[in-house]
Amino acid sequence: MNSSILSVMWTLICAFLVIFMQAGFAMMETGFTRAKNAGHTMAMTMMVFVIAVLGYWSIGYGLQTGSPGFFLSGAASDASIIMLFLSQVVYLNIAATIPTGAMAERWTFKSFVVYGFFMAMFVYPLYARWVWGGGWLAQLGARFGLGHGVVDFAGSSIVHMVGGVAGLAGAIVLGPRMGKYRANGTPTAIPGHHIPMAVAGCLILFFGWFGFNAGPAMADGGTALGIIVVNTMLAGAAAAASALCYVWFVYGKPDLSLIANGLLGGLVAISASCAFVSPAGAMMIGLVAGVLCCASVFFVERKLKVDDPVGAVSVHGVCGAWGMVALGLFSDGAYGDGLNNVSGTVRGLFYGGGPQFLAQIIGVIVNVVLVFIVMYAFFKILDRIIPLRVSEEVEFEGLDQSEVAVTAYPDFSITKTRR
Amino acid sequence: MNSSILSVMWTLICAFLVIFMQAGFAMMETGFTRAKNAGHTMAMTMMVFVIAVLGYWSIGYGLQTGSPGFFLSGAASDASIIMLFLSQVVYLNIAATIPTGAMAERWTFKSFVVYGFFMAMFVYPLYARWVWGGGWLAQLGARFGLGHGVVDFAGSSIVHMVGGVAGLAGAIVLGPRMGKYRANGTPTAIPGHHIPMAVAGCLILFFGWFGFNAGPAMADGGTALGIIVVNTMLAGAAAAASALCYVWFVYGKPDLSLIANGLLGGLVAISASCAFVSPAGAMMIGLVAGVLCCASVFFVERKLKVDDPVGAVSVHGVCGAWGMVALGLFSDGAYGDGLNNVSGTVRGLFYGGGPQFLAQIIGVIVNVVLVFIVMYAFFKILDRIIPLRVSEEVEFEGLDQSEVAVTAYPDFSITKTRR
Amino acid sequence: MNSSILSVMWTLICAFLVIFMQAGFAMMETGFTRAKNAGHTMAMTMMVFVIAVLGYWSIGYGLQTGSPGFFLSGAASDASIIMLFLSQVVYLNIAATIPTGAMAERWTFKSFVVYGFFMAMFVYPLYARWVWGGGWLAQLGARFGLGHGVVDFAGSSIVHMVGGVAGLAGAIVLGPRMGKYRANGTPTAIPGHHIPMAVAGCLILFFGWFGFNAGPAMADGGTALGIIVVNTMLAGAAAAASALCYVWFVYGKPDLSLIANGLLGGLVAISASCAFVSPAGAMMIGLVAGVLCCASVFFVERKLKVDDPVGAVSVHGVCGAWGMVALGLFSDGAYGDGLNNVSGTVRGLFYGGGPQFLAQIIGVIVNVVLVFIVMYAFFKILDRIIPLRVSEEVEFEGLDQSEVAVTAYPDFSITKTRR
Amino acid sequence: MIKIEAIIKPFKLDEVKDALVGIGIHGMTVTPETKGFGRQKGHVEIFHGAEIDISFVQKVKVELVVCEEMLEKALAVIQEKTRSGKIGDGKIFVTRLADVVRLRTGEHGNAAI
Amino acid sequence: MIKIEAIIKPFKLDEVKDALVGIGIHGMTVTPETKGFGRQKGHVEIFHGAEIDISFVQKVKVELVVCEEMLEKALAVIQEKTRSGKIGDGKIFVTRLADVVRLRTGEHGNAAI
Amino acid sequence: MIKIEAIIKPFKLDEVKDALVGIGIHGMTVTPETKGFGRQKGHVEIFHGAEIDISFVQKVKVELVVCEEMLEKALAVIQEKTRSGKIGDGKIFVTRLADVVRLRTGEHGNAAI
Ligand SMILES: Nc1ncnc2c1ncn2[C@@H]1O[C@H](COP(=O)(O)OP(=O)(O)O)[C@@H](O)[C@H]1O
Ligand SMILES: Nc1ncnc2c1ncn2[C@@H]1O[C@H](COP(=O)(O)OP(=O)(O)O)[C@@H](O)[C@H]1O
Ligand SMILES: Nc1ncnc2c1ncn2[C@@H]1O[C@H](COP(=O)(O)OP(=O)(O)O)[C@@H](O)[C@H]1O
Repeated sequence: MNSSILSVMWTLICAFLVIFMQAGFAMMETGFTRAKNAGHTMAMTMMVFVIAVLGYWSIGYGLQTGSPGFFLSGAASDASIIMLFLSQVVYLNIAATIPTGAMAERWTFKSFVVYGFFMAMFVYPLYARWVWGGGWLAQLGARFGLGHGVVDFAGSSIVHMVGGVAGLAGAIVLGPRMGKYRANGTPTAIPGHHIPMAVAGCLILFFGWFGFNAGPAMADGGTALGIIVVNTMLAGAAAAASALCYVWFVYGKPDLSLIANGLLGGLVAISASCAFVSPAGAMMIGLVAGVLCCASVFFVERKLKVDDPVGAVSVHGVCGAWGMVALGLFSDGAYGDGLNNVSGTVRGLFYGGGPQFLAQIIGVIVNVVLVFIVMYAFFKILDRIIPLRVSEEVEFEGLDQSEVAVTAYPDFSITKTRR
Repeated sequence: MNSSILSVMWTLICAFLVIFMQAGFAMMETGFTRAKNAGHTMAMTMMVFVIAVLGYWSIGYGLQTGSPGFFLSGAASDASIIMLFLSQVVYLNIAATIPTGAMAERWTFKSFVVYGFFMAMFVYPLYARWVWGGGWLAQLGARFGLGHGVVDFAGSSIVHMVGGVAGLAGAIVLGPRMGKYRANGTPTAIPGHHIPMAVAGCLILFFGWFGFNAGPAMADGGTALGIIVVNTMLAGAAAAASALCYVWFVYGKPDLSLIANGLLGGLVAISASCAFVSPAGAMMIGLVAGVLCCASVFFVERKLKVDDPVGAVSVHGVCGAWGMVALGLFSDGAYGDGLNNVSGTVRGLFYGGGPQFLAQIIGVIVNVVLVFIVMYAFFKILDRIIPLRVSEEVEFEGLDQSEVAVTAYPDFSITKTRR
Repeated sequence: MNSSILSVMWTLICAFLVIFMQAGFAMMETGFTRAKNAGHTMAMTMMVFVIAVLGYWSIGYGLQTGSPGFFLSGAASDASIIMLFLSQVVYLNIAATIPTGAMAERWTFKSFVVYGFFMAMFVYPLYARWVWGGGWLAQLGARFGLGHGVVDFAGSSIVHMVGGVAGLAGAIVLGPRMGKYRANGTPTAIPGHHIPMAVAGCLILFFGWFGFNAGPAMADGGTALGIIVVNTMLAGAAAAASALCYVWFVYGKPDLSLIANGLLGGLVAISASCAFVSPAGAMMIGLVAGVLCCASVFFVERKLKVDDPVGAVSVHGVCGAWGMVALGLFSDGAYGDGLNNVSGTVRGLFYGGGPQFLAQIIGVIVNVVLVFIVMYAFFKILDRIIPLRVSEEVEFEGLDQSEVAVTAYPDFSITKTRR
Repeated sequence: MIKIEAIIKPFKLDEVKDALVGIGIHGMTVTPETKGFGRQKGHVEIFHGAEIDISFVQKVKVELVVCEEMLEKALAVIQEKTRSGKIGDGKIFVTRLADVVRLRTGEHGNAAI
Repeated sequence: MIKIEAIIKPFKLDEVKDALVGIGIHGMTVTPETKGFGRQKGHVEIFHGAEIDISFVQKVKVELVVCEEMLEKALAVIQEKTRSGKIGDGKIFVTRLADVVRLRTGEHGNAAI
Repeated sequence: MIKIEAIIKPFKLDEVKDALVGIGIHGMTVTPETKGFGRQKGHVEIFHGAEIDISFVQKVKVELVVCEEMLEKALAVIQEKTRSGKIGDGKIFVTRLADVVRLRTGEHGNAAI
């Protein structure tokens, strides 16, 4: 028993925590959607894990790593393959879950299943390979002198932006839920049906996020463990606080649903840079993320007219992008020596690291463009084969019975008058 | 600080995760039963832990190990006793919880309390001693050449079959809930009242299961840790997927409640063999478990006419038995050297290990026969002393007020028309 | 990688578990209050973490430790500061959460925010410094021969009594919820709206408590790890069992809400002494705590006429005090050598340690007097600046819309007739 | 056209419904979330160690509109199925209607029942 | 036999009930989940940064059947307890019934009230 | 004074409401949790592998009290908005009221509507 088993243990514990985030997403998304679709939203958030595991095991992992190949064949004998598979599949799973929030309450279960496999087999592996697998984005540093190349410690872009941008593409293709926009084009709110469940889900996510961010920390012996955890905590808290102030300022009351979004936005934003910035830096990143997240929710809903029931695009996409950029601004040079084969630590713009900033911007642009185009095309094509959207009647009645054969709350009276 | 403290830490962490499964069971079972009994189901799933701890501490542990004796006396000075107690009591607790699902919505709280002590003091300790304590089932290998004797890595039989078979006995003695069977003998569904809670419970169980299966992994230094976790994940996912396909095929829609059962069935099935099989083997075990679980739900309800509100008999009993058998089929000889004092690794039928297969079959049969007879007799006798079943009126009104003095949802209107 | 990283890992894992307790408190408190205030209660339990982190980071930590100072400046380079901050902030957070239960359903969000900062910046740091920071209470041993001075392993007083006593002060200043007391002064029950959520919250708390109590265990290499966990488990179980028997005896039925309180009371009580007592001692401490907790609920409600919706004063305040005293009774001299610079192990009255008992009594009295006076004065003054209590109309309608801009259950019909 | 409004115990609903269908009643409207008190006065429940007065008992309201000829038969059936002789059995209110319209067809009066 | 149907504010229910019991009303049926609008027109709530029009206000419907002689007294009591003079106070509808049946005994008419 | 009680499909409620307001109806009471059956007979759902008969279909009850003159117009509007020609469209019951009281002012009769 030695340091390697310690590293295995830590990776496993963190992986477990990330798996537990699945329960957090399930509760958060379901709580923020309507009672008549609660079973359907739960079903998606549960099955996406199943699908992601199968898709990644069969094809995705092989594509991403290029090694032994598919179905983890021959892996049993090689513990490092097993551990890499584990640590990646839990991230992928989060990425694949995110669009279920943006596309909730109107998505056919059949097409969702196809989506899940596509994401796990192709989309996540591609971008993850480019950044974490030593691909061309990672090599921007060693080859073109752009700092350490695109750096993303725990997945602001690889996990969250992939999910958020895919969700945006999906929500655009699906169109808004019926009744979301008034005849004059202004949005109405469609309130989530179970706020306590949603908030409890957020708290579970907060808990799991420590595993999410601290998971990769043992690669170099865990020297940054403490700072990663403190930064995660501070950024989340700062973002919730700034979201609170922002909404209190904008309409005179703290809006719990936006604060919850803000909190998660802060956690998304700090994921990329949690090992590279100081506590004060984390605080700044969080403060910006909280406001940005709320403003983005308004923008997506009012200007883009995209209906994203849980705010996934803003939380994961926009704050993920901010997190990538923030790494290029706030990295203070305390960590990252030798990363991506570039000697020296990671420094952002504010610490004299202009090239790193550039690398991050490139990473963000590539992610947005790539994922959006691929997913938009995918959804458009899929829609021809298996319609993405349920019928109007099913949408009014709720997707539960017709899509997943349950009634979420059969003993309670549910109001469905809202269109 | 050395390898032993590492092993202690891992055992504790896994034990914590198993304790957390209690919340998963509580939510899953309560979500799958009716609103009018939600407090009662919650009360059982909470108190069973309390009772199990007290019963095992006072009598059960002493009986199982035969060592120092009762009430953990003298244990404080001996860390190994403390650790064995801990790792066992959390398993016992799961075993004791399972029947509360099969017997939900009609069981008197008083007789439930007596049951809990009986299970913790006698039933679990007995079978656990035979398999994990080096008892006669474990010795089938060393003494009669049946492979490594009955092998059960993390409790498919010791925990799940014990619970599932006990639940079957209890559900038979209790009889079906009123209104469950139509005059013509065909079953009607009695839908669970809070599907999101149930699914969230399943996700918590999935999370906790990693602790459940990986808990015993440090015994040999943790060499199988990674493969255990991957196998657990794959089997769960495969089972959910096969259950999905099966129900989609059978009645044209994915039935979320059965898929959730299937998922758990896969986890139950892999518990016995998670360290012994390859990922591909785990996948096969899961695929079979998912279908088997659903088919068993139909069989128990339609043919046996036993009313098992949450499917506990199928998930834990039937899939537990399958898991034991599967170990005897799929063990690939990569692990288990020296287990139960038999040199060489564990091999199943498909890898040339016929005798191991036989041992597993014997283990299953002994478990079913022993536990069923003991528990059936116990429940029958107990029923004479403290009636197991609430009155018809209480059953209609719901057990909450009369059995545990709460109303689960006093601010909501609950429908109770269903009989 | 060495023993220090192991200690860091353990501290982090335990800190994560304590953070997760936040979800447990949120669900427990929300479940035990009314549907019309569910969003508000959730908002408080979520935001209190945010506020506590910011307040402690900015001022509180500096005050408590007296070291580098505020805003964790210069901390990034010093892992031990980071780790101390982390392990303290999660405790503080629990302390700050507790009053949200006692003051639920009528507290304005604005004044709550101010309270949160006050607690995190001044109150917790003060008392924690006196006991854990080597302050005068800790020195009662070395200086005045009172055993090891005031000893509190995991926070029965520092965390729970601080929270419970502050909650008492707050609940007194706020006054009872409207309709709580009949014209003749007798209390009526105001049932919690979601018992399953509350019980699930308790189970989460139980899970998290293992991290809470075992967190400080690595200070001396983890020798007491096993016993800490077993004691925690036994005390919780014993308390739930004794609460069950007590209420069954008092009014003929097990009252689930009081049993849940009792369970938590047992966990609170064992926190101080979990490393110092034998399993049998833990059992005794739990048994007393369960009864004490219920009796205290009756006393607070009927005699003091203080309205504490979730029983926080009894669970955390009274059982916390009992836990401190119990340490002075049951410590068996197996642990604590050198603690607070006093050689020899910790012994309670029953093991010949009279002076230790005295020290604990002093600790309790100082805590009650200090915290009560400070918080009472604080709330009284704050009330003049920002009224603590919402208007009658808001209280009838529920605090959700007016205080945190959500409706917890918009798709369900909620009864609000109860005053 | 007569409206029969029956306030009954929830667990009698299925039986009453089946019996009414049995005598040829083709429609019925139910309000499940109804509470009331009559001679039956509510009861006391316990929560967290204190008492709470539940002043209204859970009932279910069944409304059926029938033609004059069916009135007696329907009343008889409801009485038969609900009568236990204990307080709380419930009550029936009978009102004369001015008109009935079937929305699907636009029919009026007895034809619309 | 007269049916009085009062649509009132939920938080007036307990008071109204107690007052009616005080004047000797022996029975009452309540439908708590009732919504409506009158001159009071609903309001706007906020969720997740967008507005939502709540067009129906939560009300409670109280039905009581009384004999002719009690009508005035009951109306007076309800008015007294609910009148705040602000919109949203509610409304009362009065209908004449053709019959009342007490299910427990089978009594008809005034005797059954 | 006439009470119109319409049992309609829940998703027609908003449309019906808007149309009624459009013709000058100033008040309305809705009971959202209403269930019923008519020619439309319920349906079968599945849970955990077994069937369950849902014998009552979710409906919504809309009550509006109008003066004699508005009756025809209101009926016409409701019919227009709800008629799909398929079973389950719903039904309207019309009753004559003895009195209406506006609680806010104490007005009686037509003035109170
Ligand atoms: N006078 C009344 N007006 C309105 N509803 C009534 C009246 N009397 C009884 N009810 C309704 O009938 C239900 C059953 O009444 P019950 O207690 O059986 O009456 P009784 O004892 O007069 O037969 C009550 O819960 C209430 O909902
Ligand atoms: N014409 C009507 N028909 C049916 N219900 C009505 C009518 N007018 C009012 N109501 C009911 O009475 C409630 C209270 O009405 P309110 O706003 O006080 O009326 P007003 O302003 O006319 O006094 C409404 O929410 C509605 O439920
Ligand atoms: N005779 C009746 N008495 C009471 N309610 C009725 C009656 N007929 C129909 N309803 C109500 O109207 C709703 C719609 O009826 P529907 O199936 O459209 O009737 P039809 O087929 O006769 O037009 C039913 O669900 C029920 O609530």
